Amino acid sequence: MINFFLGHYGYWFAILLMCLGLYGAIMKKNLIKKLIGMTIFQTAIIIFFVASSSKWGATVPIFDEKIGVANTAKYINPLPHTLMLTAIVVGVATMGVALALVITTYLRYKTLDESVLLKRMKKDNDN
Amino acid sequence: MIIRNSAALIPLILLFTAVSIPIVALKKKQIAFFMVMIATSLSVIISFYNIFRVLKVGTIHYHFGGWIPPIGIEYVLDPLSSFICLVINVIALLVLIHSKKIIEMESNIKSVPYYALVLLMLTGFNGIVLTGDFFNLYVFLEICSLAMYGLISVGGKQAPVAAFRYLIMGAIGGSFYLLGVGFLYIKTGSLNMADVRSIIPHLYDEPTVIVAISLMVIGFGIKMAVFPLHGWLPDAYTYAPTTSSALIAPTGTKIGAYAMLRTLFFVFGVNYVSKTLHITDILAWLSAIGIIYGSIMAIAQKGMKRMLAYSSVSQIGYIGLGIGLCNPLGLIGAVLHVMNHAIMKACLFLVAGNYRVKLGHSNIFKLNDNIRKKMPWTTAAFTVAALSMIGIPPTLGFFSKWYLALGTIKNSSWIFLAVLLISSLLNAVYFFRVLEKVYLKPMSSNDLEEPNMSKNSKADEVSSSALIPVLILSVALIILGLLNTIIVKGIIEKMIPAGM
Amino acid sequence: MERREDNPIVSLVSRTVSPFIMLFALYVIFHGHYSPGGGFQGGTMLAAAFILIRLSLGMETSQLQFKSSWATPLGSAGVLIYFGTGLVALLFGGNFLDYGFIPFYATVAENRSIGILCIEIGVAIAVMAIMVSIYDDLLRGSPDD
Amino acid sequence: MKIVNYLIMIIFSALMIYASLSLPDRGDAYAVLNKEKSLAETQNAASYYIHNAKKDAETENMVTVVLADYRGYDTLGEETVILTAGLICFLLLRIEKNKNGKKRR
Amino acid sequence: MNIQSCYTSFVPLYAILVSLLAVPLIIFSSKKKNLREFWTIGASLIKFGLVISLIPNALLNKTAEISIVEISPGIELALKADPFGVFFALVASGLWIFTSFYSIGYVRGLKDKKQTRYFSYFAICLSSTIGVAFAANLLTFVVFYEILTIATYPLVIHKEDEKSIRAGRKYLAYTLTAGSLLIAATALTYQITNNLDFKAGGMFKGIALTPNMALVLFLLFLGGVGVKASIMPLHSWLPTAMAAPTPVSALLHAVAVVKSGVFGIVRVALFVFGPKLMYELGLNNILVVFAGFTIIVASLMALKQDNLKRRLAYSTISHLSYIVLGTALLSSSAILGAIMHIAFHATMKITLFFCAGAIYVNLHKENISELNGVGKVMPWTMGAFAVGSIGLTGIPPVNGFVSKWYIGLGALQANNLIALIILIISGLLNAAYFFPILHRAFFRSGENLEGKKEASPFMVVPLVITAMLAVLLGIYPDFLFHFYHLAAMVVTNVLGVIS
Repeated sequence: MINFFLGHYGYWFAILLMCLGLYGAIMKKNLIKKLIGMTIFQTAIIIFFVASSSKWGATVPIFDEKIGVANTAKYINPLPHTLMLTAIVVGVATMGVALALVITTYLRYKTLDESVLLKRMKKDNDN
Repeated sequence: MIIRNSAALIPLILLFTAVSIPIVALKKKQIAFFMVMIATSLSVIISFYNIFRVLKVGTIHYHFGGWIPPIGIEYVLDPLSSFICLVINVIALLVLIHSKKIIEMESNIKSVPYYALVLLMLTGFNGIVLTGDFFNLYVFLEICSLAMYGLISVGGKQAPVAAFRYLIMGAIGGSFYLLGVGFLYIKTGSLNMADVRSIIPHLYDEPTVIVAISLMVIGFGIKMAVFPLHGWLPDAYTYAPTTSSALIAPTGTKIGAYAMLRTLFFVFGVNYVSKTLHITDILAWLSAIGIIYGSIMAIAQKGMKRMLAYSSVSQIGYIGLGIGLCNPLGLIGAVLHVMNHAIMKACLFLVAGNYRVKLGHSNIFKLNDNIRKKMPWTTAAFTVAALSMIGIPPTLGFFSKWYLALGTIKNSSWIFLAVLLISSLLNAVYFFRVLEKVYLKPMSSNDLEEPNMSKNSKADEVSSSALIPVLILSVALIILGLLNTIIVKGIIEKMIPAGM
Repeated sequence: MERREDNPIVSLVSRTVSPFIMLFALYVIFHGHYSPGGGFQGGTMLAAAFILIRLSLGMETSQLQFKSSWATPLGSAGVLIYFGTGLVALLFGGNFLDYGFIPFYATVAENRSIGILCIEIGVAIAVMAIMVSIYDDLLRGSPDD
Repeated sequence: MKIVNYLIMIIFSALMIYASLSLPDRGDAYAVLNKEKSLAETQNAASYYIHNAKKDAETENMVTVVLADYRGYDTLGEETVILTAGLICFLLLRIEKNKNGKKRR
Repeated sequence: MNIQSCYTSFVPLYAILVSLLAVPLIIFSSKKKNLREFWTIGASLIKFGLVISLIPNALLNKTAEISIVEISPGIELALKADPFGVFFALVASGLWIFTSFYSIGYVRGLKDKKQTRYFSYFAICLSSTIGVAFAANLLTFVVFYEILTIATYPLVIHKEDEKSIRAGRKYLAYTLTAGSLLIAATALTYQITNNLDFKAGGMFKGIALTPNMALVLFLLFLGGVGVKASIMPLHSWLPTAMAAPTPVSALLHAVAVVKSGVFGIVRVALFVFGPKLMYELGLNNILVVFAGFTIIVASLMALKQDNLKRRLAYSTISHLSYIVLGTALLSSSAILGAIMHIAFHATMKITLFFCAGAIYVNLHKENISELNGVGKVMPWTMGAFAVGSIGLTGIPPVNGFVSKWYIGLGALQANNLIALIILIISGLLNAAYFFPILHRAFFRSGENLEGKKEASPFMVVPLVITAMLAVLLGIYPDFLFHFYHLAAMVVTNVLGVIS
């Protein structure tokens, strides 16, 4: 039981973080807060991946003469790290775009409250 | 060399052009358009070549960096992917020809980054269609999603808000998909689709795998805008500029459909998803609801673009239903409807754009027969596309509906059959509403206050670059309708996955 | 926010620090083969160095260091370097991105090593330039402009 | 609407916990994703990387090799992503002088 | 004589294409009236000639076949000129000639706008009708049927006033629903039989069909084709469509649309299900009930109409159900009579509509109560009207008597007395709603009719000819077109007995 807990609490923290992010993304009315929630969600996924790549008693995936490559258990899994480098950049790009959109929205509507925005959009749509 | 790399060439050409546009067109903005034309026409040619090659020699694998999977990333060119590629590129070419004048008119669009983004989006589409690797799919999904947000956000005043809401939903969808990939990777230790296909049968009863599949399906569902996840679509399509909506509406959602089809049937296995998990049944039911919902909402709209947006919610439902039926006929119907809907929607959105060009609006209730007198050809094309939407033979719309109907009967699921028939009647309602206005409503006095609405009713068509694509699309609807068997027998029947 | 007059300490410190940041960034980029690091990390640090200057000295002055209008072309150039590396491999008979085929006149493995270096440079340039351009655009677009 | 959102939250977290239960222990060096061979006796990518990265590319840092060589196409894609972001900011926000010399956004 | 044989020939395809090819010519010569109408007339004559050329082989039970393109795996867009198809095509194309002559007079008489659109859609309607006639399998039938639906819409709303637009909506609502039902039925049939070719005597031979499934299928088909055939609960679009100009009503009622509806019913009853299956499953009783109900009720409703065209519309509804009834009786001579009634009713009803149109154009009178003394002013027109109404009532020597006679015989053969009684009653009702008109026209003295005289020859000549045709066909049913032989041939093929 305790081993199970020790083996999984890392994932559970990541999951907790995901729920927080999702909460922010779908519950909050303010666009910036939505954005923050979304970013937290993506970061949580990154943490989840990295957590999955770890091995007890292994070192960073950089070739070392003393260790050699015979035993893969000596290096942690390099693949998730690589993927997450990509994912991080994707997250950054998404955030940049989102910020640009938020700024444009603010310049046009002088508000970031979603409910207000939707009302105004409808009004603009009608006339 | 061309032949050796033809499988990977389309995204590479598009990407290369997209990346070099900001440098080359820095001083002369007009170059951008021509570069786009060259790139898209090349990609069309290559996709034709690919499809014939595939039909001759069978599935083609292309290994990036020469690493055989699962070490490296591979592109898989089989009938399904090559067909979808062809559809996307042809539609894109036509819409971009149409865009020449439109983009010049749109004041707030900077043509250089716009065209670069268009090409990046197409790169993403082709990459998603061709790739055989889960994570690579995620990367290209993000490319095309980001490009879409950008293309949508330069529309009307409300466009950035619509784009932002799409962004939040799309990013969450992408993250869901990524999470699903993560679970799948942890359980299988592989990211290559074919590899996972061989491993997954050992893990059929693992809860993690089930959750992973559902997460992926939700992610694709958001991209595809199946019924409960369609919230971003109407605003996005309505407020986007003409070219963007004409590009995104026909192709964007189909990518989600394609990815869903690919992962469900070609990776996880037909029997597993249909018999064990019943995901296909859920999909079919949601799509059926979406069909009716979309059609009814479309009837309620008064802007033409918004009407078309809702109608594409219902049309996506057809594709989802075809996939969800999970039998060969349904699949044929779905794939045929991907092509059919791409052509119809492109045509309709372009027509709406032409109306906007002439009238400055595309509000259904302000239309009258003067517009038809002004632009007879555009209106004729609109009529053909509308008839195809309703499903009048011999247009293509009738035949995709025919295959879907056969599929529903094969599953003896009468409710879906009824849904199909009812929805075609609803389509008739909201399209004949427009047709009546355009053909029969005489010009009333208060229309004269409308800007650029002169009483003289002599023909005053849009420029040929904006007209020819529309006509080509509308003629293609009829010709392909009559020749659909060639496509179905030649290509689509070869796509049917094992165990269906 | 109202514009405060430039604080000499801030400008001095930032102007002193930023070259070192750049130096370290270059180290991170070129030492990416042997230690954690590589194009992204280094590129972001380079961008950070530029953005620091932009923050402290303001947009106008920092244009002398790095013109905003160059940013996007430079970013495309970075991607093109990456793309070109792959393309050269393709032209010399390999698959796309198969650096082994690039004739650096070394063993295949070393060819790959050099190819990796090339694309790391490309990545670094692209990331740096685009980070800066995004920063500039966001600032330009910001309401108090 | 709020109810629906809460429902989504709850369902999501429940799904996640349910999925995580059958995950291998974190740090288990012999979990499936770290094995030499996958369940279907195909080569496992990660262990292949650890074995052959040095041999293949004369580069100590495996992550770099995987990033730039084995999965280089992903990295190209991610370059493209960030370029896309830059272009979008350009498209949305950059102020250009157009012909009649007046600024526009 | 009972051996069916096939040969490949392009004639059916040409017969369809002729009028389609006329459309662009008509549109391009829209400025020059005479040239435009020359195209119409020419197309109609050529089409008629082509159909005539098919008769001899049809009489030898040789059917011309041609398959154009495969429109769904295993199903081709195929045409087949079997006796029944030839029969219907003959009626449609023959009457198109008169209709086009007449419509020239009509639209010119009214200085009508949009004449080009009118003539071009007329041509499209005709080609799709011929397509319906020659359709070799259900899917082809559906395709042409739907095209006909859409192509008729612009004719229904031709006047473009509020009334006609509403009529158009109603028309579309009914027919499109019917179309989707028909598609469903077709798909269902395809799933059961894997083959949609019409076969004389039914395509379900050797295929186990549960009674419930058969019933559902039959009701779907009935809904699909019954709307155009305006069987009683589904009829109400037809009187509304009276908003259309008279030649269009003539087309709708006599030539193309409703006739393709009943044609469809006969096809479904005899060529899809087949008499045997119909009889075994008692599906024909359903038809008998519907048809009988329609005959009586429609005639009763016709009685209380004052608008001439509406009265004619209701009489059409009841007479269409004669055909359905004859088919449903499933006895040889009943089917014979029913099929002949397709042609004979067409000739008579088109005469009547032409007369109504002539009166409208000439005197601008639409209501029966205004027709006092018209007979003296327009003797030819009202004479033709008299012939038509006598025929519909079923009095020799007009052809209406012949078909009715055979249907009656069939009722006796199938010893179904109710059907016979229905026939007799409806005959009386016909008399009751036609003869008052004649009485007013000839024996009452009308007011303010001075100076009025016959309508333009363009309109009078066709209606006189059709009236004479009706009489001739009544005296000698096989006159010139071998209607009798063709019908007999169909019966032979379907029932497999020599009649």
